[in-house]
Formats: sequence, structure tokens, C-alpha cells
Amino acid sequence: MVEVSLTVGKLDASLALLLTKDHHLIEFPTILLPDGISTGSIVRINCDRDYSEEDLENKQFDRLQEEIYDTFGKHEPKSPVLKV
Amino acid sequence: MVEVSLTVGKLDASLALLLTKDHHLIEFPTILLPDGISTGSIVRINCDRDYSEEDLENKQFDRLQEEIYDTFGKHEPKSPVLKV
Amino acid sequence: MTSVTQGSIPEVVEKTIGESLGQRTSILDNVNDLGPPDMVHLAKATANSSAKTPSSGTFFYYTGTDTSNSATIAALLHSIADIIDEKPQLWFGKHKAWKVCEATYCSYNAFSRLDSRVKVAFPGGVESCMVDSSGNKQVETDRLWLQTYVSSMVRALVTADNDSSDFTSVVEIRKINPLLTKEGTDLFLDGFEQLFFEGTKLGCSENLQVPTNANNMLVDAFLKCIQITGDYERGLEIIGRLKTIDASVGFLEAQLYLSGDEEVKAVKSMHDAILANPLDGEMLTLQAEYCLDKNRLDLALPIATKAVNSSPSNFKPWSVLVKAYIALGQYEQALLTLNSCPMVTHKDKYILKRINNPRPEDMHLPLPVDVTLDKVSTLNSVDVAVEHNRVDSSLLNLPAANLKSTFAEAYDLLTQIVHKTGWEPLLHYRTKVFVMEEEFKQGGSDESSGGGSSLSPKKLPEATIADEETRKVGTSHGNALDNDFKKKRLCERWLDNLFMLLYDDLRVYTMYKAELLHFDAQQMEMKKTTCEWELTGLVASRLGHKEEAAKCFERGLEMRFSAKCSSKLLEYYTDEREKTSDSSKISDYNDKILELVVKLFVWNHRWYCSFSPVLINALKDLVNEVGRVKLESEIKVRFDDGNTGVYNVVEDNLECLDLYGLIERDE
Amino acid sequence: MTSVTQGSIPEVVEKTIGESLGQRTSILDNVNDLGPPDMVHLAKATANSSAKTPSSGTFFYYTGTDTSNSATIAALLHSIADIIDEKPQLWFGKHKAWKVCEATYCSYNAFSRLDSRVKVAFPGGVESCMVDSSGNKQVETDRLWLQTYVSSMVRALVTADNDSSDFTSVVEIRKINPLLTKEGTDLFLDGFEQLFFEGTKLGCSENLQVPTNANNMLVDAFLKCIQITGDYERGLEIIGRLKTIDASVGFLEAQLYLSGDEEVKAVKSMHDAILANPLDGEMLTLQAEYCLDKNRLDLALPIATKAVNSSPSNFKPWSVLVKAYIALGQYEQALLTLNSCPMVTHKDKYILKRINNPRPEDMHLPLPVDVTLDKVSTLNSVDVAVEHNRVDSSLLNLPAANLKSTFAEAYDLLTQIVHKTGWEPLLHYRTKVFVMEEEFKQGGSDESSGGGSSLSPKKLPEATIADEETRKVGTSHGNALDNDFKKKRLCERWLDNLFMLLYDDLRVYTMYKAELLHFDAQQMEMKKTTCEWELTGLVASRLGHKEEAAKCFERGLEMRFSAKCSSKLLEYYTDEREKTSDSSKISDYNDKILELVVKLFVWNHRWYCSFSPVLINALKDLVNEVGRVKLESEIKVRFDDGNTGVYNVVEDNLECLDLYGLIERDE
Repeated sequence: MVEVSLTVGKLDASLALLLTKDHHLIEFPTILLPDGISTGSIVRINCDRDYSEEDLENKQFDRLQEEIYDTFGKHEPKSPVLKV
Repeated sequence: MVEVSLTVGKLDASLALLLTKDHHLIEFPTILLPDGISTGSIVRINCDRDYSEEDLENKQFDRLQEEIYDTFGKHEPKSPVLKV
Repeated sequence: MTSVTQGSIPEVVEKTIGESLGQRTSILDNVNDLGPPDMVHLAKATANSSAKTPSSGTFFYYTGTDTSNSATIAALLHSIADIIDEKPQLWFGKHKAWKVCEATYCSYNAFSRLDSRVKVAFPGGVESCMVDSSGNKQVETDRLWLQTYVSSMVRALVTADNDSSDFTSVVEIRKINPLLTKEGTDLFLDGFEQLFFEGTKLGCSENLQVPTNANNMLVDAFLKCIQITGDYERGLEIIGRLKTIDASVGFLEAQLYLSGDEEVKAVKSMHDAILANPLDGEMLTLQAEYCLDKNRLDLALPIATKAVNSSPSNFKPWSVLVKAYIALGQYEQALLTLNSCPMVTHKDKYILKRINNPRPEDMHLPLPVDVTLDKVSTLNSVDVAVEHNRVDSSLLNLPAANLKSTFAEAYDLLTQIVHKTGWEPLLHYRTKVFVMEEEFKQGGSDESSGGGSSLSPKKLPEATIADEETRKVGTSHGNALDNDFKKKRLCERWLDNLFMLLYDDLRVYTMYKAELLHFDAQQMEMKKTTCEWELTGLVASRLGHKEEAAKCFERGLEMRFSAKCSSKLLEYYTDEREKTSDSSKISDYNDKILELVVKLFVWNHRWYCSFSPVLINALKDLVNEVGRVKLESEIKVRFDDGNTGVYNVVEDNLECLDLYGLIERDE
Repeated sequence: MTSVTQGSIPEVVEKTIGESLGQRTSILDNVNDLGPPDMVHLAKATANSSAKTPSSGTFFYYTGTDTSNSATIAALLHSIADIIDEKPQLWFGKHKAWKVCEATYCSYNAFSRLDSRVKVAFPGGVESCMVDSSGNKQVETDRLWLQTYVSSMVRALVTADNDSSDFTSVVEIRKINPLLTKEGTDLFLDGFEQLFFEGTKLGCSENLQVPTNANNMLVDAFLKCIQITGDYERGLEIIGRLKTIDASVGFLEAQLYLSGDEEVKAVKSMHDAILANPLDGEMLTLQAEYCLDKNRLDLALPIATKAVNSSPSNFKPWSVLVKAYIALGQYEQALLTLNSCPMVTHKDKYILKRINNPRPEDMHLPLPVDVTLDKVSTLNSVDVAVEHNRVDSSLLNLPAANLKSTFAEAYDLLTQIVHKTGWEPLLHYRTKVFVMEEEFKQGGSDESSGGGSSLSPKKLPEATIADEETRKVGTSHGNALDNDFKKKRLCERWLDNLFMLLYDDLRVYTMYKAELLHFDAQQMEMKKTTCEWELTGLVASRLGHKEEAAKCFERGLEMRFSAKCSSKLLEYYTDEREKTSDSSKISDYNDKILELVVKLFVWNHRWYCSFSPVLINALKDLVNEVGRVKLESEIKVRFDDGNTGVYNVVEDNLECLDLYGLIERDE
């Protein structure tokens, strides 16, 4: 897990400029910031890998692939005969 | 506190492209990502306001201001006399 | 069968003999794509003068000739010289007897960045060489000749059917069908396989950020070749072998199955490839498109999302995701997703470019006399230019018409949305998802448009643009952010611009519809020139009003021939024929299509072009629908009166179809 | 005292009479800064012809005249007409007697985007008007005249001492000292206060992203005015009143205290303002600079950091932070911070621009004969141009010389680093902090440079550039990131470019030093033209080798006069004089400075310019150092032989200094 402390340097409509201790300038979506933040506030950001969500998504994706294959990949879908 | 789940879409040297569930494309510094991350990984980002750090910084800043004022703001520092 | 005559060879006169060859060498250094089209240079002497030194130099371009070795090229140069020497040329209004002293053919090898050149001196002598951009000669090898040939073929195939109505396009060019012999086609397919892993050197389509092994100009030409010749089996064999070296080629396998109507195999191919690599963005995109075609939006949406997540820096998966949202009626999501699309800003479409800009008075552009069709081959380009210059500028300069690459595609997505929602709801969605500069100016009047249109009373409200400057400098909206606000996004500058262009297009279209109503009410007929009908049709077409567009193109053709109107209508009728099962309608469409196809064949022939995959394909369908015998007699009945060679030009293409067994054999 | 003569009025001949006035109107629409310089238009008739209709139109530009009302402008136009009518003009080689029929003065009001115009007809009649970009007249008001005047003053003050050695700069212009009367100065200061809150309309310096109340062109002109006139008391009064309305003005208060040598008050002013608003980025930046000047790096670093955090989108605080890191010897941090600097890419420096491009043969650029100094006023510009064209292109085209705005400042920061570390260690730091395209090519040979230089054997290794394309498309370095790698950053394209420019500069400089050693060893003298010495001096100067640069400028002046060498030396001698306490050295510097100042005054006068704050200031210091009487006799002794008017041109400036009580009174 990574945790860093950042200073809010500027707030715009959807993007904030955050600064690390060593002056790395980061454009950060305001949607990810807590409410009540203003210029000069300090935020702590944690970043963590989400293995369980990865597993879940992988399983859903596999099911999806099976469904597509089962639906379209096993036999030609009958198309309406257009002869008149 | 804000918590979001993001998919790692692309990894470059110092910036990663992360995607929110609603396809917001976020350029994110790789320095803030945990180790072992690769394309397709899912990360969870927490963002929290750090009041204690703000207090600490404010106090340090106030002390700094007092020091500058005490050093240079109360009486003209004696400059060496250059007359020959 | 048609044959080459003096009337089918355009030429540009040089200021000094050989100048164009030097200019060609000097531009090589700046070439970073497929390069210039092939070029022929002729040094000509006056035939009756005793001196053997040439007095004039000319040149013109070529695509589609066999450039696989110096012998075939030399033979071509001989035949050109014979045609020119045969009898006096009609040369800038006078008959002039020439003798070709020397002829040079140049063909750019884009793999090795060399220009392959063959020079024939008359009566005897052939030399060949391969020069680099400094003019230095390289040692010729079989591989370099193969590269030259494949480069030529790729240029011919990928530029075929490019819109040539543009006034700046090259006209001093002969475009030959590159698939006239099976041997040539075989050699190209062999060359494709051998050079496959160098394909990225040829660049890629303008909609793609960077070329990949599975997506580049070489691959595009290969797919087109397979589609025209119908030889899917051969194509799949080649891809099968390449797949063992690079798994990403599986993407091409699936594409071939799909265009070869092997749907089940395609689905399995996609399925297997994705199981092997769930992050294969190209394959996921194809799968998402497939689900979208099948109208299984429940499957298309998550697959498109996965494609975007796997390949977020390519435009294509994003555009498929936008389409999924549009199909689902989720317009806010569609707009937000559109706004996130990564645009290609650094590239133009590959087109055939001149090596210099000749003066109009140096251009010899003869009229081929072997094929003539009243009002088509004789259409006067000066008259068309005059008509064009008289068109109202509001119609002529609609900027949406000039959108390029991903911007044109994004515009198309935006028009799909407005086609479903209408303009006012679209503006409402826009205001909901993007930060607006100020609130919608209710009731403000727009002086530039008249009454009657639902668009006229309001100006387009301004969105706040997302660019570097505004992001870093722009309006900081107070210190604390309100919550509603932070859920909105900044609209990208290019998307904001597309809204403006859409507004312009819609205004012109709405005005046209209002006028039409007015004329109908008065039982009067609306009068426009062909150019105006054409441009109005194109606006309607951009906005997705296909039937209305077709009506405009039909009205346009009532007055004179127009290649643009004809090809747009050909597309429309072909689509409509697919949709109906009413045999009298089908027969009606077949009639109309035949008329358009024949006229476009003649038009192309007049401009020295004998290769159009679109027309070959349309002809194939016609033959297979109505039968070859009926078609042939039909053409003779309808076009032979007072015209010449119309059937011959169609026959050329029938023979090509015959060669690949795509139509019933002629008895 | 000098006075205006025909020789001090440049003119450009129009093709048709009044053309320039029309052109001026037509460009107004595109003006979005302080606008064009003031302009005079003259309609002239041949004096001896009986007809009263003008036969020729001319125009030229002005800065620094009193444009506060139409009467003073009319008076100026009358005096110009009188001077031209007085006697035949030396006109393109012939004496030509003119009679001015009509004279028009134009002055751009940048606050209201109007052009104020006064037209005098001779013998009688004055009309004035204010036109907008469509040519429509607006009602004149006192406020609009005040805006006109203040706009004029701002143009005159902010463009004074702009480097005019550029071949494209305007020469058909008279630049007047705008501070010649106390009434005028008072009116400007009043106007400043009244128009203060409209100051952002005038734009800001090219180093600033967007103008603010406390930082814009109006404020720049105000500060310059206070510095020249020395009237800090008045300035502080005005700022004091404005501060009650807008607290951000406190920034100007502190600046005035600092430049008025009231350090303690400045410190208190900064302290109070920052207590009131700890996020005042401008004030924090000033405070950080102050701490840096005092060499209190322990204080400068955290304050600069706070300034950056408070105002991250402005370049200035970042540059101060970089300076702090350089002073601390933390070069890696300095480079990383430099790389984060937000650059201004959308703006150029405000310069006086022509309204059209006159042909050289239409330019009448007379030689003023009232002030002449051998080898200065007679320096032939054709000879200089010839010399310039013969300079080796490697010296002439060093791109670092043409850097603009924040890029020039960033380059200066980079040279400060290399000055302290040397080139090889700088490359090492660069490789440590930025992602490199490939590892340093050890031992690769560089064909383009000869031996002898420590720079020659290696090429500059390539860093991976951070731009949109590479970020979104570029080299994805495998799937998993290694940890070392992710601590590095991508180098911004512009910074990478600055490294290239630094490499070029260092190579030229190193080569020069090696040559110098070689010549010294052989006891030979190195020969260069003045242009070459000047350019070599500028390279040395850019790289921070001030003493070496001064030597080059001195060598350059040995052969002929050069305004550039002279002003660079004036700067150098002034700095050196500050640093020493040895009275014989001081007296030596004073001698040299006097020589340079006098020559530059004459040079300016030759080019119709009588306003240079730099020279006024240098003169003030000289008078206060050596005394006015001694200075005056010195000038007469050294420059009166064979020359004319040299003392007069100095006297003009002494009177200005007198007016503001800045030097001892002349008895």
C-alpha cells in the first residue's frame, strides 16, 4: 500500500492541482477529493490493490465470454429465408 | 472520505492511465501506485483530509514568519561601512 | 476490352528536361509514409527533326502497374513510347509528332526508403537502379524488388476509391487495376507474408495512433485484396502461419472470417484469442462491435468497457463504447465517454501526393476517345468550377465537411446522438454533464439566421473548455467546491468545436427543410444547381437523414452528371436493396444501380482510372442478381446509341471478376 | 539643450495619401494588448506649386508625447509642420521644399480599445475623434482622454530600453522622454490611481500567465515611473489608498519599500500581508526572494515551497524555489523542480509593432546633425549588416539567443546549475532524475565537432520526453513497473530542448576558450569582427561567465562602436563598481562608464530616441559620484573636439534629474 500526503494548490471545476512534498505537480480529479477541501488543504491519499474486485471482475468477464460463445459460436443462428 | 475503485489501463514511466467505472480517464503518477501493479489491475484509492498535518504545517509556517520578522523586520541590519 | 491510347495518357511538361526526376529525389528525404505514387518520365524529341537530342521533358504518375522487376517495367515503358510515337499527338491544340528518346519509371520502396528506377533508351538499352534520398545508388536485390512491388500494390489498394472530387487531388495519373493477373496477386500475397513483420514501416490509417503488426497499411491492403478477390481460404492460410509467430494476428483471422461470412468461426476465433489474452484490446473491440451488430447491448457494453480499459489510448474502443451507450439510450454517458476519447492529432490520411506543383498551363490532360458517353465523358470541368464558385458560401464552407480522421468519426457519433434526441435535448444533456461558461441565454436573439427554424432563436451557450491553459490558469471557482459542480466535467476543446459545427450543419439543414415545406405548400419546385443539391445532400447525409440526402442527390443528377452524387446514391441504393424483399423494388434498384455503375465506370475511364473496388463489387452483385447475359444486353440497349466503347469498359471489370471465379462464366 | 530638427524626424512615404490611417483602423480589431505606438500622418504639398492639394503622404511613430488632450497634440502637430515647412528637406538625396497641408496624430486607448485622433489642417482648423475598430466615432469624454494618455505613458515606459538591435524593430519612430514635466508625471500617477482596477485590460508581462490587479502592464509602468523619479513617498500614498480597496495591492507596497531602500518597512509589510492571507502567492514569492538575497536558505526554501503550493500555476514562485535549491547545492531537486515549472506558451513580450511593412526604399531616415560624435553617429548600418552576414552561422544561429519569456528564464536557471556543477555532473544528475531513452552512449564519436573540447567526444544522450503523445501512446515499458524506474520522471519536451541548447552554447564557448589558449600559447592575437566578439560575449554572458563576456565586449569595441557591446559593458562596470571599495578602481570604472553613457546617448539620439531609464540612472550615479561640475568639464574635454552637441544631449537628461531633485543643483 502506498500512502502520500499532498497539498491542494489550486481547485478548478473538475481538476485540482496537488503537490507532493518534492514538488511533483499532480492533476487530480476533484471527484476523488473529500468535500470541504480548499486551496492549502492537505489530503492523504492511500492507494491499494484490490484483489477481490479483480477476482470478481475476472469471473464476470469469463462468464460473459462463455455466454457470447454459447450464443453465437456453436451453430450458425438461423437467419430468416429471404427468397420470395 | 472518498474511496473509488479504478482500473489500470496503461503504465508508462511516471504516469499511469487509470479509468473510473464511468470512463473518466485519470493520469495518475505511478509513484503513488503500489508495487506489482500491471495493466488490468484494479486499485482502490482513498482520499482523506489530514487536519493534524494542516495544523502542524500552519504552526511551522507561523514560527517561520515570526523568525523572518524578528530577524529583518525590527531594525535595519548593520551593513558594513564601505567608505574608504 | 479497352486498350491504352494517346487519349488515356496525361502528361505534365517540365521546364527543363529531367527536372521532375531531380525533384523526386530531393523530396525522398521528407517521406515518412507510403511515399509518392509511381512516376513515368519521358524525354521527347520532335520526330521530323534529324537531331536525336530531346527537346521536351514530360512526366505523369501511375498506380497499380507490375513493378516486381525491371523487365516488366521496361516492357511498360516500351509500350508507352510506342503509343506516343505511333502518330502525332494532339498537343496543346496542335498535332505534334514526337519521338520518345528515353523513358524512366520510378517506384518508391517504402520498406527501405529507396526509389527503384528503370530507364529505357530508344531504340535500345535498359538500366535500373535504386537510389536513396541523397541520390546514392544501392545494390539491387530480389528482396528490394519484392519490397518495391509490395509498396506499389499497397499504394494502389489503399488509395483506390479515395474521394477525388477535391480540387487539389492528382489528376495527371493513370490508375491501373493491380489485380489483373493471378500471378501478380499471388506475388503480392507471398510478399505480404514475407514482409509482414516490417508492415509497421508503412504507417497506419489516420484513425490509429501508432501502427501495430495487426493494424497497418500493409494489413489494410492485404484485407482489401482478399475481399476483392474473394480468396478467403488463401488469406486464412497465410494468417494461420503468421499467428504461430505473433498471437496478435488472431485479430486478422477473426476479421477475415467475419468478412468471409464465416460467423461461427469468427466468434470462436475471438473467444479463443481473448481467453489467451484477456487484455487484447483490438480483439475485444471487434467482439464488442460484433455484439453491437447483433443488438446484444447487454453483452456489447461490458465488452466495450473492457476494450477501453485494455487499450485506453486508442480511439477505436472508445468509439465502440460510445455507440453502445447511444444504442442503450444513455446519452449522458455517451457524451461523457465521447469527451474522453483520445484523438489523433498528429496525422493526416495517406493520399497520393504530387512531387511538385505544376502550373495549369503545363498540364496535358487529353480526353480518351475510345470510351465516350454523352454528358458524362464530356462534362466540362470549367463549367463545374463556375457553378461551384457561385454556390452560397454558407453552404460551401460548412466546416464539418472538412473534418479529418478521429474528429470526423467523433462528429459522426455526435450526429447519431442528435439524430435520436433532437437538438434541444442534446443541449440539455450537454449542460448537465459539462461545466457551462454561463447559464443558457434564454431568449437571446440570433441575428444571423432567419425565422422559421427551431434553431434560430437561441445561440449556442458556451461550455468551459478543458485545455492546458484553462486547467492551469483559468477560472478558479471559489475556494470550496460545491458538490454538484465537481461531478461535472470540462468539455474538451475539440468536442466543443464539434458542437459548433453541428449547430452550423443543423441550421443549414433546418433552413432547407423549411424552404422545402414552403415550396411544397405553394406547389412550386425548388431550384438549385447540381453543386448545391450535392452539398445539401452531404449535409443531410452527415446528419443521418439518408433518405432526404438521396432525394437531394437525385435532384442533383437531374441536371447534369456528378460523380459525388452518383457514388453516394450507389451506396444508398445498395443498402436499400439489401433491406427489401419486394422483387419489383429490387429490380427497380438494380436498374438504377446499373445506370450509376456504368456512368461511374465511364467517368473513371475519362480520368485515366480503371480500378475501383466499389464498382467491381457493385458489378459482381448485379451480375449475380440479374445474370450476365441479361446485363450485357441491357448495357448495349441502354448506352450504345451514339456512344462508343461503353460495354468495353464494363467488360474489363467482368473479366477481372471472371478471373477470380466471382461470377458465372461467360459462355 | 537639443531641439527637434528635420534631421530628427524619420518618415515613411505612403503609396497613396492617407493609406496608413486606413491600415491603422483596420488592424485595431486584432489588437489585444497595449496596441501600436502613437502615429503621426502628414499630407504634404510641393511648396512652390500654387495648388493646395497634397501630392505626398508620409507617416512615422511616436512614444512619450503628451496625449492628455487635443490641444497639446495640436500644438505638437503645428511644431512638426513648422519644422518641415521651414526649409527644403533633404529628401531621398534631393532638397525638396514641402508644405504640410494636414497632420494627424493617432494614439491608441488600450482601456477602451479606441484610437484617439487629432487632425490639424493648415493654415487653420483642428478636429478630434475617437474611432473603434469598425471606424465608428465614439463620444469623447475626459475619462477617455485620460485613458488615452495613460495608455501612451504605459507604452513609453514599458518599452523603454527594449533591445532594439533586432533587425525587425521599428526605426521610423521618435521616442520622447515622457517624464519631462512634473505636471505630466502627476497626471500619470493620478490616472494610474483612477484606472488601477482596469489595469488587467492592458495585459501583463510575458512571464506571467494572466494579469492580476497587482501585476500588469499599468503596474509595471507605475513602478518604473516611481523608480525613475524617485518619488517613493507619492507612490506609497497611492498604494496605501488602493490597499484599503484591494488587499493584494500590499504586494506593491512591499516592492516600493524594497526598491526605495526601506528594508525594515518592506519586511513588516510582507509579514503583515502574509499573516492576513497566508496563501498570498505573490507576497510569499517576494518574501522567499528576500530571504534568498539575505542568503538565509533555511528560510528561503520553506517560504518558496509555500509560495509554489499557494500559486502552483505561476512560473515565478517555481523559479524562486529552483534558485533556493541551486543555492543549497541540491541539484537533483533543482532539476526536478525546474521540470515542474508551468511555462507560458501563449504569449509574446509586448513590443512596439508597425501597422504595416514599409518597403526599404520608402523609408526616409535622416541623420540628425545637431549632435554628432565621430564613429558613433556616423556608424554605417550597411557596413554592420555586411559584417553580420559574414559571421559564421554556428555562432549566428545559436538558438539559446532567441529564447523567449519563461523559456529564457528557465534557461538561465539551467546555466546557473551548469555553472556550479560543470557539464558532465549535470548530465549525471539528469540521468539520475529523468527516464533516459537509452543508456549513455559511451565512446560514441561526434563528427560535427573537432577535438580539444571536453564536450566533443560525446553526444547528448536522449531523455524520454513527456508529452501528450508519448504519455498516451509511447513506449509502455513492460507490464510491471520496476521500482527504481517509477521514481524517475519524464523530462518535459521544453526542458529537454534547453539541454540541447545548453550543449550548443557550451560547445561554442569551449571551442572559443580552447582557441584563446592556443593563441595565448603562440603569443598571437585572436582576430574577430565586432559582430563576432559581440556574439561570443553573449554566449559567455548566457553561461554566466561575466568577466570573460566583458573581455569580448571590450575587444568588440576596439574596432568600432556597438550599442549592444556598450550596454552590456555598462551593466558589467556598474556591477563591478558596486563590489569594490578600491578608490582608484572606482575612478577607473567611472571613467569607462562615462564614455559608454555618452556614446549611448549619442547613439540613441541618432535613432531619434531621447528616453532611456538605464542611461538616466547611470548618469545620476555618475553625477552623485564625481560631481556635476567635474562631469560637465570632463565631457567637454573628452568629446567636444570635432564633434557637435554632445554636451547638449547629456544636459537634456541632467535637467530631467534636476527636475526630480535627484542630483545636486547646477549653480
